Amino acid sequence: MSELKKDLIYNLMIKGEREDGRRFDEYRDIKIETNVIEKAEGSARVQLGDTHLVVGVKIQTGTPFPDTPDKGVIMTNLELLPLASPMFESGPPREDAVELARVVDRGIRESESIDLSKLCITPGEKVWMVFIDVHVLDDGGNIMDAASLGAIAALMTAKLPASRFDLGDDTPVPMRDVPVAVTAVEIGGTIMLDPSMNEQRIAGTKLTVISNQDGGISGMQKSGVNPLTTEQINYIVDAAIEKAKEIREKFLEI
Amino acid sequence: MSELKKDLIYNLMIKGEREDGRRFDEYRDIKIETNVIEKAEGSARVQLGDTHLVVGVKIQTGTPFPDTPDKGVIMTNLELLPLASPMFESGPPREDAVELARVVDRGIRESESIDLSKLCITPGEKVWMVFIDVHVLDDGGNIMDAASLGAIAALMTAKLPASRFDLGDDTPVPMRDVPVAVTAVEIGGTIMLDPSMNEQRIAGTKLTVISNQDGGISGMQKSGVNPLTTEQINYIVDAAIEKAKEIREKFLEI
Amino acid sequence: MSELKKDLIYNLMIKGEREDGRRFDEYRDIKIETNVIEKAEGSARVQLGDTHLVVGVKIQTGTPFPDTPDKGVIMTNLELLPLASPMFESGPPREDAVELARVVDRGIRESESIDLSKLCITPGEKVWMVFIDVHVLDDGGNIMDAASLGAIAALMTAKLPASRFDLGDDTPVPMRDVPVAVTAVEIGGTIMLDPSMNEQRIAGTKLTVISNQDGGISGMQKSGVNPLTTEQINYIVDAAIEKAKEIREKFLEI
Amino acid sequence: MAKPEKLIENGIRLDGRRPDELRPIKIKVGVLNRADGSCYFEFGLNKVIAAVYGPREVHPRHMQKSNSAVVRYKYNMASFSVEDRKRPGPDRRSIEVSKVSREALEPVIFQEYFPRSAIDIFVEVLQADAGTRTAGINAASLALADAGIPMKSLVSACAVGKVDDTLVLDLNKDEDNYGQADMPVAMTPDGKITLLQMDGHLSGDEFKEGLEMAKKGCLEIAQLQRAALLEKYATRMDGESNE
Amino acid sequence: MAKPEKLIENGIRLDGRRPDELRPIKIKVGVLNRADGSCYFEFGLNKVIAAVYGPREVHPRHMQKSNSAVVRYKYNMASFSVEDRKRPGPDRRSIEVSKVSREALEPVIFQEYFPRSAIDIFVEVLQADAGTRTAGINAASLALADAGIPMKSLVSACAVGKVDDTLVLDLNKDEDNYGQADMPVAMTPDGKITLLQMDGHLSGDEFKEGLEMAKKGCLEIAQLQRAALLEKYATRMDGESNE
Amino acid sequence: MAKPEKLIENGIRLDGRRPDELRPIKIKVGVLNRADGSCYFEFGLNKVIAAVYGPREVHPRHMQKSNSAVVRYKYNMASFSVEDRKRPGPDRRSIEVSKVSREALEPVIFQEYFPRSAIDIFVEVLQADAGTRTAGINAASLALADAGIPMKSLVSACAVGKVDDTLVLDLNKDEDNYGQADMPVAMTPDGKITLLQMDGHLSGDEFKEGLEMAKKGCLEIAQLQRAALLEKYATRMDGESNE
Repeated sequence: MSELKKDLIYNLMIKGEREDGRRFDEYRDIKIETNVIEKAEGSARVQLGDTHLVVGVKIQTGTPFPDTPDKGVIMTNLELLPLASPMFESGPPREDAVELARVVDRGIRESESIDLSKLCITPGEKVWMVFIDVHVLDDGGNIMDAASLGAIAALMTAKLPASRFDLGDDTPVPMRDVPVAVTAVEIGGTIMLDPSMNEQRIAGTKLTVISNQDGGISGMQKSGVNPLTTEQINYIVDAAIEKAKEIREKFLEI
Repeated sequence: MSELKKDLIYNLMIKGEREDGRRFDEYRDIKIETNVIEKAEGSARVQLGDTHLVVGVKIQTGTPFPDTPDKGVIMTNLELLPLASPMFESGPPREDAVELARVVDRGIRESESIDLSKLCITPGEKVWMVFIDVHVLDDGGNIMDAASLGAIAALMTAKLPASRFDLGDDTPVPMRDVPVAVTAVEIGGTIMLDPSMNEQRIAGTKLTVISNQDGGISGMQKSGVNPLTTEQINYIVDAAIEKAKEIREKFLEI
Repeated sequence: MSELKKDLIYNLMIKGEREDGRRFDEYRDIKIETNVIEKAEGSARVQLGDTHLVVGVKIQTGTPFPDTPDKGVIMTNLELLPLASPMFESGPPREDAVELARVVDRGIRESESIDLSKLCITPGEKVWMVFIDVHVLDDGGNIMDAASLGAIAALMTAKLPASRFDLGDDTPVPMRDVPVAVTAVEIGGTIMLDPSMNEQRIAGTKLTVISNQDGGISGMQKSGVNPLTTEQINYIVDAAIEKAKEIREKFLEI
Repeated sequence: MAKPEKLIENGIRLDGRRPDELRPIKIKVGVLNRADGSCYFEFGLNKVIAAVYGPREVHPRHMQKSNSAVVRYKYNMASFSVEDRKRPGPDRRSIEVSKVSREALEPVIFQEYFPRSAIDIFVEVLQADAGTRTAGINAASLALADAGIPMKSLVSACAVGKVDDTLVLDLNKDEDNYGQADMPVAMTPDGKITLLQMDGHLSGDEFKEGLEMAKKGCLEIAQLQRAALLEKYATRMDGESNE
Repeated sequence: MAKPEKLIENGIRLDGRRPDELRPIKIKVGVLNRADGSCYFEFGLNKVIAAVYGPREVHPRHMQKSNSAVVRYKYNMASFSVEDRKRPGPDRRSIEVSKVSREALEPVIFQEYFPRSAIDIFVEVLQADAGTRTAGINAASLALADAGIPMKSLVSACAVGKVDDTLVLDLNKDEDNYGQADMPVAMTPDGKITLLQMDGHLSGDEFKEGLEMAKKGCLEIAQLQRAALLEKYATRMDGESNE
Repeated sequence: MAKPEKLIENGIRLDGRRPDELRPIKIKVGVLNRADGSCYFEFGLNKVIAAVYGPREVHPRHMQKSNSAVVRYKYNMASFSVEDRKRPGPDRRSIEVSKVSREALEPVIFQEYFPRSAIDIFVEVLQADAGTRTAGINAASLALADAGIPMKSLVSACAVGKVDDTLVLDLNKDEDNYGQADMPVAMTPDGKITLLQMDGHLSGDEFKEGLEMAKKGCLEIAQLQRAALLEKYATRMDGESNE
């Protein structure tokens, strides 16, 4: 990233502006399309500004984990495909992809948005296994929020393929919450939501806050080397909870 | 490969000759020896000119694939061992080995030369698993045809080791066809069968045609970057079917 | 390693001395502490001079190998962690770690120090699986002997966790011998036991002799490129058997 | 689907097509922002996206060629693209498909213009329904053009097969599963064959007839490819943003 | 352990601690001979050892940074460190823990002093009982100091969590398994947060209160860290051998 | 085979050998065209083939040694070489065998003649019946000579073992499975031991006696090795093609 570009973004910030004209707490356009992959049990295509990804949910039967015999299993995988960015060229930057996948996964798991006990078919023997695969096609910054939205959208439209496994009629995946991830960065003392790729790279550090319908927090992740102050963190937490409500409302209208 | 060598081969070709004195449609000497590995259920050593390989067939019981519960399983693996060529030095060129293995595998599978339904022991539970392993020891060009011949020779002399698994008497592997792969290259407009290593490298592109006892084609693979014309392809197909008959006859005499 | 250091060690050797003042057949201080990892079924911390490692034994139930249906399973793994030496930086030198693990494993297995038949729970179905993991923290030379001592110490204090698997009361791992590994190097015609890291590197070749309570040999391994004469080997074998008795005695006092 | 009794009835295939008819095709060039060139391609139920990066530096260095560009092709199926979830990462099939697809495109790329550099082609299969390798080659060919890579021509690809003893163009999944032969072909507009694979059972004559049928299919696709490219350029010239 | 009915009774936790009380801590700096710096850290039943090598050469070369050191952090759990044996080698969890732990320490290291070199931090978990990543950061911070790496300050880390609707400091394994939230935090002595993760359920107010509790915990740990460093130096000055 | 009651009866082993008798040996030098040197070696039912390439360039570069050649040894068992199919690729056993086999040969190679280069030895086990590592060393030693690598001497290898309380030379598979000790040894013609491993149970005296027995076996093999080399050169001088 050129020094010129950095300076430009700093100078804009001082004037209260962002490179794409957004307010500091404004998200880029969010486009979500569901059922885009007919062969998946659930799917969604998300465009968050320039960021573009597809989430597919595959569901099949399997054996529960020994320590949770009466609960279904969810597994989240995220691929930073080399077609999505020149930075992903020499093999995917495994570390980042793993972190993103695990935060998306915890967002779904810890918010208890899926009722895992309803994914049990025969306790200790057979449960539904829900595989959430995030395929990142274009990296325009803030993959985290886009991936979280895509995962929830795909799950909310997914079916348990019971008929395919001779287990009765297909039913929706039992969802009970809509966790929304909101990511912020800090540049020169200013907090900006939904960072673009340039903003993300200048900031160095992102803070993601995942919150639920009741306004509670179900997940957080600081990612990047710059430290944050308590004040900055608390400000982001409040802003994120508010913004999540707004995004969730729009999202549920779809 | 030196430019001098290339020129030599071109100049010979213009005079209607090949570096080793063969006609364009002539194969190098084929030596096949079977039962060379007593511990394998079937085996063959093939020498095609300078090319030298050993095929071993191991057979054991296993679970059928869910979508073919009443059929046995065959699996083909081919190793371009680093002792076979200085080109294979830094780890085997995985891509080529995978292609060779898959074409040999399809040649056997698609020709239905093995009756997979006769490899079923208990439908859905237990079937014979046939592992065909091709060990390339010396690369003198046209590994494809040598590997195909070796695989068929090893299979035709292989036994299902029923007694070892308490399943009655050993019986031959149920074979019903003898697919033969014939590979051609095009150099300067001339088609040559069974390319030597030098011919193969100059040509850039090989076309392999696998045909059956009834003269039908059960597999084809173009490999390499130079395109071919329809006329060249059709010529090779006809030549390959003819040559396969000749090779098969000699082969069945063994 | 500097030439200066090499010269120093050679010159000392000529005078009958070693860099740390030991006699040629003298071991460095051995400190063994057991039950250092409460969550493991058995564990030991070994300090042999500057060499420092922790051995943990985990025991769980599993399926026996088909060819030994009435015997438990032991598996030994050794990690040359990159924190233990600057030489282990770029990925552990897999070859050395594998050799060490396998020699430690054979020392336990071939000495029949564990009665594997007493690790059988239900023949052909369920046996105890004993995992011995050696974590090398500091490489001060002669990891082999330290690892062997640690493995035996951890096993002698380990419990079969029967109660955790609803199989009755916990019982000790059934031990019936105490194999002791003694490693020697040859430098300029002189045999030294328990080589320090510097001695080990100068010598080039180590010979490890593992012997039992009855004075018999249950394992040997020459490691390194310099050859040894029959006389040197026989001398080491005799010295190792003697020294092992001494170490075993001290060890059993613990 | 269980094996149907007939795959062709009264000359019409189960999905309503004539034997020599392609599945519906949808093409969109320039769909990604970060890639130098890209293309989305639907071929019946197949959905693939191709991206091209390059010419760019080669890592690791020893893979460079001193007198031409290195062309790399990575075909990858999304885990969710098929009925039963596929484990992520390359398998033997995708390694072979990547190899033959690369070889299908290399002949039309002026590689000698870019010594020591790489041209990277990535093909992602979002949904698979028989024909992903040909869909990928069609998409990649347009993504290369979109990236401005100098090319002698486009490459077009489709399969021909045999079902119920009849040669048919462009097999769908059921025809592939229950048919008698499958033969993917790629070619340049002037009829040079750059990809040819076959498995199943064909007589020599059937093969020749099939190859002609595949060539006609490729020419049809070539027209749609050109139209999609023109649409992209037209859009650009209209001053619209390329979405 | 099966889920107990109550994790806190009369304001006292099952292991006898008050809600804002840390588990017993034992620190020993300079425990390894070969490493440039090292530290053994016990945090309740957690036992970790950290070693630092560097600044040293970077392999492979292309990982070098021209104007600063590269900091690498490898968190690894011994197979025997947990109830059910862990397979050796990195998994997805350890990759994430390594990343966030490295990021927790990088801000205090004067990386720009050592261009083209590497500072390698290795953390081995010998026994795990909830809190290994914070124990590792505490140990690594001291191992860096012991290695003489120039640092702006130490970094201290501990978790705060919620059990039985009560915020508690420094969760043990049972509280982690059966609790409602877990939030590891690392910070510098002047209150800058360098690690922050959370999962479970917290209201906005609980979060803020929890963060303050974590900060107090970190300050307590910082004092013990300083004491351990002093002990090491005192030992050195007394002329005693460092064991 | 199930465990037989006796492995030695009236001083004769089950396969008809005396205790100090080697299995039949068949050697052919120069069996491959592409390799710089090669050798086929049968040792009872063991069938191995060794190939040598080099001295040649070292990749990757950082493995070069500035003042000597790097010797690399790769021992590999074919999947079909054993009763139960072996998964292809290296396992822990083959890593150890490769290491000790390389160390068995390195002392006789004039490595210092070829700084910065590699001498690569590949040993393929086509059939295994106890004794593959010694068969491999015998074959590799001749392949090195066939490749013209300057050597101080050949290396010869065989095992000695104990079955039914008797020391025997060159264990076969059943003797290895049901015997009491196995001790592979490699040595130079002047009696320097370059490989020594043992497992099982031997008294100190048995060990010493066994080592002498192994040395005699090695000397016998050395003669056969020399004869095979001479045959190769004789063939060459006769102007015959080397098959």
